[in-house]
Amino acid sequence: MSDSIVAVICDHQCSSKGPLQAANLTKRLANTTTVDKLIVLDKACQDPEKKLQRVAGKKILFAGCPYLEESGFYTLAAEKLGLKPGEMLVTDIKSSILDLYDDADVIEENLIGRLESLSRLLADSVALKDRPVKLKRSVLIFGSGYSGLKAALELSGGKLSVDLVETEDPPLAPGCLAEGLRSPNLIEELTERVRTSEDVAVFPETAMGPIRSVEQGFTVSFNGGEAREYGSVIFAPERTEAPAEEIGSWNLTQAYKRIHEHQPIKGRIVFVLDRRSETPPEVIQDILTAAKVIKERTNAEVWILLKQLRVALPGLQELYDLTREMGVIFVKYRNLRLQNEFGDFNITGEDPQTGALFRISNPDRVIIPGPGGLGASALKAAETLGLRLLGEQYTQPYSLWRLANESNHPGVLVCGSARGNMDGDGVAADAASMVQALKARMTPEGITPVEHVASVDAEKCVYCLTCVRLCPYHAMVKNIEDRVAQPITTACQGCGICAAECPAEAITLRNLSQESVLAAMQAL
Amino acid sequence: MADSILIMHCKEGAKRALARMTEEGYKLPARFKTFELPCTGSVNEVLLMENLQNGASGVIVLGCRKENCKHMDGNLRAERKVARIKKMLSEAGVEGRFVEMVFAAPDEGKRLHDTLLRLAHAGHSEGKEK
Amino acid sequence: MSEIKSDSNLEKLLAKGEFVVTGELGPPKSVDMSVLDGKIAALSGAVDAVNITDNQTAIVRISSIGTAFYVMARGLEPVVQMTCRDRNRLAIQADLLGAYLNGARNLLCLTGDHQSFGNHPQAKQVYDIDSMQLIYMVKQMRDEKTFQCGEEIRNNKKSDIHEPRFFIGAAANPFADPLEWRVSRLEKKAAAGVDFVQTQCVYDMDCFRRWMEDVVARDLHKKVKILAGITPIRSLGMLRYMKSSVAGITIPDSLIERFEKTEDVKEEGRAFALEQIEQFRQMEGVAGVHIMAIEAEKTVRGIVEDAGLLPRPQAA
Amino acid sequence: MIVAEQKPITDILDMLPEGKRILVVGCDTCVTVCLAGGEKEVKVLSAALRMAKKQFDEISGVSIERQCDGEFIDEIREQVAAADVVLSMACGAGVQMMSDFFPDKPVLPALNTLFMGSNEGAGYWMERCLGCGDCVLDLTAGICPRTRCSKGLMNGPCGGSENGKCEVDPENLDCGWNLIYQRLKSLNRLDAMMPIRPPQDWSKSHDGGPRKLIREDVQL
Repeated sequence: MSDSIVAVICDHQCSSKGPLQAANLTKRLANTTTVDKLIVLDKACQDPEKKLQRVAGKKILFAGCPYLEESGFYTLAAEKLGLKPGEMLVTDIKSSILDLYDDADVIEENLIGRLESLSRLLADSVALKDRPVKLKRSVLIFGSGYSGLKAALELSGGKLSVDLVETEDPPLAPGCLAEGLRSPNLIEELTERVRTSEDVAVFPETAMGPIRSVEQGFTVSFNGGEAREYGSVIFAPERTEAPAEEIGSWNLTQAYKRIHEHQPIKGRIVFVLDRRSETPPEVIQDILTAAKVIKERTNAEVWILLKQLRVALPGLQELYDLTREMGVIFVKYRNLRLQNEFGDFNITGEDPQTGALFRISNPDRVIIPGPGGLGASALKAAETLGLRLLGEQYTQPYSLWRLANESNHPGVLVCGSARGNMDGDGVAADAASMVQALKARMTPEGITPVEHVASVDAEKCVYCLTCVRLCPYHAMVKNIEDRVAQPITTACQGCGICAAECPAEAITLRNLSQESVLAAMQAL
Repeated sequence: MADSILIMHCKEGAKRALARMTEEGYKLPARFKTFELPCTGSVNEVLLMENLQNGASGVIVLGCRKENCKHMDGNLRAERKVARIKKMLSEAGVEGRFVEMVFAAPDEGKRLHDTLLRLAHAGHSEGKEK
Repeated sequence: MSEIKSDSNLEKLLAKGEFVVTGELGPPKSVDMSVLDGKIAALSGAVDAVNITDNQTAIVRISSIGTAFYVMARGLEPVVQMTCRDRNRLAIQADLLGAYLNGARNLLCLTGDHQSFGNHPQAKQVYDIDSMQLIYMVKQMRDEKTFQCGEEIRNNKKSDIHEPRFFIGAAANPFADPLEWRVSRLEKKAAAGVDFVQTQCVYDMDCFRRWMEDVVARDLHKKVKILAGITPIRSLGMLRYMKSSVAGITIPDSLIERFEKTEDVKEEGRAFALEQIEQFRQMEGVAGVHIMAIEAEKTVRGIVEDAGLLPRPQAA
Repeated sequence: MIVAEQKPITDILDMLPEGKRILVVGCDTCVTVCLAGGEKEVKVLSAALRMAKKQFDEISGVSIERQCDGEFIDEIREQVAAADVVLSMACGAGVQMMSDFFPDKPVLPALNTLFMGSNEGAGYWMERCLGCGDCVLDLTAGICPRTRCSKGLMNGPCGGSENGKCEVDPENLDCGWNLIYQRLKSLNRLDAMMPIRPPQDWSKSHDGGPRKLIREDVQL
């Protein structure tokens, strides 16, 4: 691979601003130093394979609109040209250039600045040659809900074998899984595939023997049999209220605590009661009382969303009437969706009686009662493996890596799916993204470090442990022998917090060193 | 670089917020430059100061909405560093240069645009008045 | 009857087995004699001796020793207070010699409130020695007739020894943490050589009684005369403030309830103080009371009188 | 470790003479570890000085292993020669050592040196030792009463101990003597509370000019 850099940009023929002019750009780029050649592709998104033939053998800086990424142009390029991370860089120039600035001159100038800047980064970067860290070939999954089943199927069938543990006994019995999922056929199909899979074994929790931590993994024996050795564990816990913190949710205890401590509660308070007949009257009484107290003491608008539940249970009629008179809003719902896609949090649903749609935007608090969390055996496993259970802090699919990494067991993952703030389809979508994140890194070959993995310059490191204390993934550890900090490369997520905090400037992110970043910023 | 305003943004929520801003048709003047980092938690005082020193009239660190940082609290770390530098610049009587922290969610195109323009304007006029 | 160690009236009364009453006088922040005279008039004849505070709560006031001389000249026996916050061992010993020279006989050895509470929080604290070491040092001066460094208290090798002979007091707080250590701390002070202690003002009678039982069980009351502290409650606000903000004072909820119910808080406060005195007199090992009515010195005589403790006995 | 914090930049600017060439010197040991005066901080402070309203001729920066060891100071003689004023980001010991080495140059402190202490977690340091020269930790369950008690009592706790906290700051400050008591108790050594500890020999402390330690076995 030559060190020279080719910038490949799309001419944006499709843009209303008019296409980029290759001649102008080339002229302007002549003054810069790092880009050797500029190739402007005529409508790069059309017939990409043919166009790629023109750009082989060099580091390439691609610039095009987001559609190129969506259409797989870059993946194709990497594959066709054999480019590894560090040998190519992609920048989205529709959003940042064409639409950002008004006139052609400015666009061109900024585009050149950007190409110059990023080419500096690319010039300094190195291709990734990391070998994946090998793991034990077996995976243990706790929970046979949607995400548990999906993860089992996705991971098995290759070189990995999967054991699945379920609290319900017998496991995989119909009706006990993925309650609320609106595609029962899907879950039945998944269950059937797991049941018939040769690579997935299913055990009830009661069959589990003690968990023992061993190097690079742990062992479990089932029914007193031989100890099976695992490199990875996946937790797919049942419905839990904890992750709902992300949208500002409380459980009842928290709500009571705030009320008791006279903490201000304002805005809209929404109670979601989506469980059915098994919801005990005490819980309903609790919610009605909480609603009453909040209403009495605050200016909050209080909503109680009910599914099939009859509130007017014997003995609660009076309380129900009272809260209704106080202005608490009761809505029965169907198709409830809790969405937090873009910072705005919306609750939408449909009234089953009238068919009317309702929408609550950005409620101050959502209170979701209900049990949940990891089962006893999963908790035991987590404890044995030294996992810190942070519950509600694991709010995003990819951040679930964090828990795994905190154990310093490179193969331990946590996959939480059934999140209390979502309806069935939300659960499925969430689980799917989780499984994708999981699959992307946990291949039969092992785990590969991320591109921007941190590295420590042992000469500069003063062993102050700032990075060890601050890494959100606990991916920085003490190297006792050499007395320096050392990253666990499979756990590092390349966020750069350690590098920013290092007082001795001893930490560098691969392909993103502070010097190259500064140089690139300068070139803008 | 001279007189430019550098926006250091993360490649997660903040990047999507910028994209949404342009999709919604809000444009930024040419002096704004953007630079993508893995997380605003990777911004430190050196990065802020070196850019100002090299002539940028302002540096805006654009992070994800609070509590939504992929890396737990990278955006909050950036916020504190920005605050420290802000104090330092003001106490040192530095003129015509500013640092600011902005949080944006991917659905806040207009708000982000307004905020960036307002900051640029305020930072600029503040520098001139002195 | 124990041997008399000093020339103190207070010591003699205690030695006779009288139930003594001591008071407290906070020197003013200026050299306004009229304030002092008023306080002296209020306390004269009502108490056996009066504590003169030493830069109380770390606020600069007329010095304890200076005020003591003034008080003495007007016929009231002072208990000089000495804190470790403001003086090192040289200054303390020199001041004690001076105090003794002018007739002071009672000394209360204290650690002293931290300077951050007062009006010169920027001052450098001294704490060269602590209250325990101060007690031991004063005892050493009296009984060993040597300075802290071991040198004899005389002008030269040929001259006679003339040592200051103080009746040594200290504070005791039965309510501070760790609670179970508090009697041991008294024991430690006894071992250091303290002759009498005045306790932190008592509101939690049960807690105090338990502490006293432990003191008696260890025979400490025979080595150290114990004066129970009383601060009459004058307002509900004062009670609540002490509960929430003053370290080392416990106030039971029942007491607050009692004062919340009452209409005349001051009268109830007087009544409670009288009840306390009555109970202290019945309690084994309590040798007297120490009434701390700072800035309310006028109320003391009435309380002492209604408690049937007037007139005060004479030592001789 | 020695813990220090940067002086307010207003103070630093006040002490620096206008129009001169300033060399900012960091120290790679204690003050780097406590995030006050390492290589990174040298860069940040230098940049601030370059941009400050007060003008200087030139600001340059360098960081050395330890400013309290002459051999390391020797390494930057040339840079110092090219500057008018040295701004040291070391602790007080480093600043003075630099002054000794460069008698003709003003050496100014950029930090306030605070204490000898421990790192209790990210961004949190606490004083643990006064350097009194007369260690009693064997008697006090490994908790220093002179440092941890706000009055430095040797026979505590005083009457201001409540709920395990010191009355000086009941929110944030543990009562040092309560810590000692509880620890002695858990070690089953409460008897160590009883002896009256004599007044300290302060002559071993900072009480007569700088203390010196001379090891003749090493000197030869």
